Amino acid sequence: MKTDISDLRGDFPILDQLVNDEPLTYLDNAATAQKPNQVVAALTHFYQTDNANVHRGVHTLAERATAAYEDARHKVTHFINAAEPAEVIFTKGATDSLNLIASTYGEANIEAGDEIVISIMEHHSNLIPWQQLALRKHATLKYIELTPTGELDMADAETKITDKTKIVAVAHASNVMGTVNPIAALTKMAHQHGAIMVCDGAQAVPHMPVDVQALDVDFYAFSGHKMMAPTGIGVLYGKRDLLAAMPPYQFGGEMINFVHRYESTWNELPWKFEAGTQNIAGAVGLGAAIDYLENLGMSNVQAHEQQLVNSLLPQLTADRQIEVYGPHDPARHTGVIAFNIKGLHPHDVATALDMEGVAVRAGHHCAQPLMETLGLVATARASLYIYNTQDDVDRLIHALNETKEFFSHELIKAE
Amino acid sequence: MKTDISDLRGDFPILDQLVNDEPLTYLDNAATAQKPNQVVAALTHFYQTDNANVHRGVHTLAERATAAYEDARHKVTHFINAAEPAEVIFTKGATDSLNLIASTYGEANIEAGDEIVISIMEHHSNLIPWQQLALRKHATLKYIELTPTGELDMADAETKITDKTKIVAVAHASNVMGTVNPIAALTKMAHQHGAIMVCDGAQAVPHMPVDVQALDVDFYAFSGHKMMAPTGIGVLYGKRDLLAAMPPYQFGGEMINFVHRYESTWNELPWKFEAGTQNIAGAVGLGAAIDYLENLGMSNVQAHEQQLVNSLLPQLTADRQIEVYGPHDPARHTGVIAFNIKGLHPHDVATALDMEGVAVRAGHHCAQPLMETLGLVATARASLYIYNTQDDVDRLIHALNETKEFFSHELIKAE
Amino acid sequence: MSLSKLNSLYREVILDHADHPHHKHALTNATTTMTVKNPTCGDVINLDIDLNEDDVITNIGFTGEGCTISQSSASMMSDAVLGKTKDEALKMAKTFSDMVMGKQHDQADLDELDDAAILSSIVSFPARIKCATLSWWALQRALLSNQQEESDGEA
Amino acid sequence: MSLSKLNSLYREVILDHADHPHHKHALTNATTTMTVKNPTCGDVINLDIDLNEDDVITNIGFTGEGCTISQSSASMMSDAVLGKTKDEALKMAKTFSDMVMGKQHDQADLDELDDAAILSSIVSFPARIKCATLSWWALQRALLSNQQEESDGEA
Ligand SMILES: Cc1ncc(COP(=O)(O)O)c(C=O)c1O
Ligand SMILES: Cc1ncc(COP(=O)(O)O)c(C=O)c1O
Repeated sequence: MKTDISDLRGDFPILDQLVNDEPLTYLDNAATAQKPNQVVAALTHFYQTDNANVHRGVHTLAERATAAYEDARHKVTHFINAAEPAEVIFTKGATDSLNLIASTYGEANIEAGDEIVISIMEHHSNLIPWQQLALRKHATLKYIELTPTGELDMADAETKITDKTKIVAVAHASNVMGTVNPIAALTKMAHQHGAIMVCDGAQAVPHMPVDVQALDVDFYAFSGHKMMAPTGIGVLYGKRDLLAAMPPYQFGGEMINFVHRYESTWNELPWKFEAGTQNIAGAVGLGAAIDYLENLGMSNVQAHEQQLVNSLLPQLTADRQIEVYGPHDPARHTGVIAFNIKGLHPHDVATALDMEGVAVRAGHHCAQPLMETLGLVATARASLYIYNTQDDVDRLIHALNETKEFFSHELIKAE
Repeated sequence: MKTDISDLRGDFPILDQLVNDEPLTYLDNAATAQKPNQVVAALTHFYQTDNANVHRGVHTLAERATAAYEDARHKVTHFINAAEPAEVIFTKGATDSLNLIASTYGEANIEAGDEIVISIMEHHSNLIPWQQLALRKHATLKYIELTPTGELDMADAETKITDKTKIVAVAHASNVMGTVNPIAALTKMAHQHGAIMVCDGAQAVPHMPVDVQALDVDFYAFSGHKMMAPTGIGVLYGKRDLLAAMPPYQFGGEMINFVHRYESTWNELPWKFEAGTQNIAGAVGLGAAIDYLENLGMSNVQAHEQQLVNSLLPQLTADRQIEVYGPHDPARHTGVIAFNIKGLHPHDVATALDMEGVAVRAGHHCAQPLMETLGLVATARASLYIYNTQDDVDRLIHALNETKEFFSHELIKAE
Repeated sequence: MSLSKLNSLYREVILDHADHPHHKHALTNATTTMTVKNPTCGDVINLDIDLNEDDVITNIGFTGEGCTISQSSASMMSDAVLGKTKDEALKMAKTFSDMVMGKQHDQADLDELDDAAILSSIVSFPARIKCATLSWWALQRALLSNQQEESDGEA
Repeated sequence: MSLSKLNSLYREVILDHADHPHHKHALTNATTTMTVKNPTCGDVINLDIDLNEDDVITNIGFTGEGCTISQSSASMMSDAVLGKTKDEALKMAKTFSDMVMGKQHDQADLDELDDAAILSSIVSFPARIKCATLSWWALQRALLSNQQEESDGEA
């Protein structure tokens, strides 16, 4: 029996507060998600009953902490349908995961003249690691461009991915335009050319069912904090054979077998990639967040957000004073919507919305090359999650109207 | 007004439990420390009132989260007496901090033929990064050896540190033998030869006053979880000039100024080294742990542990069936004590103590080269913290006696 | 309704400056030119200054793009420093910076800032402080740039 | 007093095997030799096995260092597999592994293990499971090593 998704607000006390004397309308979920009581309770329980360092201990608390930590790994394994827990590595977050791949697999396998293909809609975290790897190795970085509706241009992908390509790295879902990319098709293309496929799932895993084996990706990265887990925990999924062949990323406690004065040998997977004390409580919290999401059901999560998008997006696209970036078709859109009020700087818009209790982001959303390509310097961005309601959508629309009115003098000028 | 250190147990509900029907005696603090209610409350408060992503947000929650995160950095700055917050970088932990230095400063500055000097008592986290750097660069790794009493041999240090030395990296306090190393003197030596000084403070910062400017170290690394902060947060202190000259470690959100398709520029310190979403709540929790420690006063913390060592260590060294590694003089000893019951494997000892509710660690303590040098495969280790009491010391001694009795048959055999 | 609170930040005078910015044009043959950007929001200020032999700012102009706050701040800054000496202008930049960071400042110094003093309200909007300081930062860097180059040369 | 609980792990027979381990000696000219280590605690087992042409274990001996559990487990394992065929011994290793992991296992299979079955109590001491399995792991690797090398050769 799944929990009713329409009534979760009680699990999120943070939402029950006034901001600038208005009820908080939190629409900055693409930046980070709020945490249900269940996740905070899991942290508290861990710290107040089981806290110890893992693996290395013989005593009872250490055994309980180890079991809790590895249990979280099993939950992740099941949640993304990895073949085995050895393929699930805990990291600090998506950025850490992606840097890990670039610094180990990338460093070991990319040579001068090789090509790395990414898309122009990548978040900096799935862009700069490859850009800098290409610079270090004198490899070529290529960008897959967009269609006019802000989707990935698959025809362009066909021309960019060649036999010289060694790595293709693309986001599962855009953190700006709300597009979902055809990862399975890209993976096939990459594999046909002998390249590996890296997928940045930071904006996908929290919002839709993800099956890494069905996608057939070689690596998949995501962050806990965007899916209601604590900050400082993330995941790198990788296929066993690739992970096994890779050199370690960081060196230290727990990732070793034998350490001698002048040489060392490495632990088996996944621990080879987990040097030093990990974010143990963070992993436990991620496990609790997964429990919470699975209890709702990921298709229900997706359907709930879709319903809100179906209401919000047409209202924005219909407004002549508002410009929406990315697809205008709600059916092809996640709960991440980038827009501007024409003639107004998004920072002014975000400040004005904040006065109405509405939290949105304004800026380049860590996607400067995308902004440059769209001819923008910055946008506002509203992004939804499971605890958002039709009420939140209405409040955003209302606050946007108020904002337009307040700044009407400048808006008139801009027309 | 400082809080009375003799009565803190109420702040640590985890300690108030039965393990194998006996009251828990937690003596595994060198592995990780327990968290006072104040730290858990800070986490809960953050997640239930202020949670948002930092820096990039215009809205109220983002401003509060940013203020909380940067406030934590100010607390760290003050706690270790860094010259400015720009010199305090948040990491995942000491291991992450040390790898950061080896991968950026080390990678950029070590050349074939250069020498890196560490000590034989280093934790793997301050050993393997240098060992592997030396292997990559065809540099020479040298070890400072021990005196017969298990202290750093400063005469040996004089011969090992030469004009060829580029990096000296030594622990402030040993995680096995309870020794405190003369870091200021080593730093002077390193600087006289033009080398930089890296100090691993994982076992020092939680237990004694630390002033990085007085030590004059170039880099100083430590973990939050060993000082009652959450897991997954740590610190790298570095002198501004060195940090400013170093390339970034990881690439992604927040550590950039401008990102173009084929090149990028980096943010100013300390953010240049903080790619992607950091462990924001972890930093806030570290701030709360520092508040807790400062309220007690670090000299009081040190004095409290010293008092327990003064009771425990002589009882262990006086026992003919027990062998203690490291100095036998309590005045030269932190609250970390490694020992064995002669003829018994430390894993059997740890299991037996656990039956009495006493949590100690058994193994190589991530210091295999030290073990090899001492001619050991493993030891038991008891380690103290502020919430330990004379009662805990008494329980350990009692449990050790019970253990000797239980295994007396094997012990007789061993004599 | 709560947008009225916006008036505490976006005062009439600020909106006026944003609507009709003063000195928003490039100078030809300016003695000093400086471009600064705010990476977070992409705002850009190009500042042109004419300094005479007595180090007096005899002409000033700016171009660039940005939010209401950064545009009006550039306009008010230009008004405030025109006709001032380099040292006076630098002191005003310091006063402005102290003001928006919420530090103690002298009322007399504040009066010097003219309209620009109205941005003291930004203290309550920490995420927007950089918007207000961008043009003042450009001014500082422009005025110190020769000196800077000299001291760089020495190093 | 609570150390009595230790008896549930350290049964008399286990302590006896640890005190007086059987087969604790090296074989000269063993047909197969295998050394395995547990990195966590430094325990080492060197296992020597004589297999005849019918794949029967005709002689077995071990040396090495370790805790009470790993030493007694090696002793009991040696007792149990001596005289068994390679396949029987491998099956026993599987049974042992299932048993200590708390998985379902057949009582008849368990009986095959002899004294070694007593280590089922290790289930309640997860941190010590590796101590119990070390010698069985050595056995498996020793018996599979030829095969392994063949399949490595094929790859
Ligand atoms: C001396 C020393 N250095 C480094 C570390 C590594 O710390 P962490 O595991 O928190 O990264 C430890 C902790 O085990 C330690 O004791
Ligand atoms: C698409 C995408 N990739 C990567 C990241 C980086 O995630 P994190 O900052 O948690 O490392 C983000 C989040 O900002 C994102 O939206």
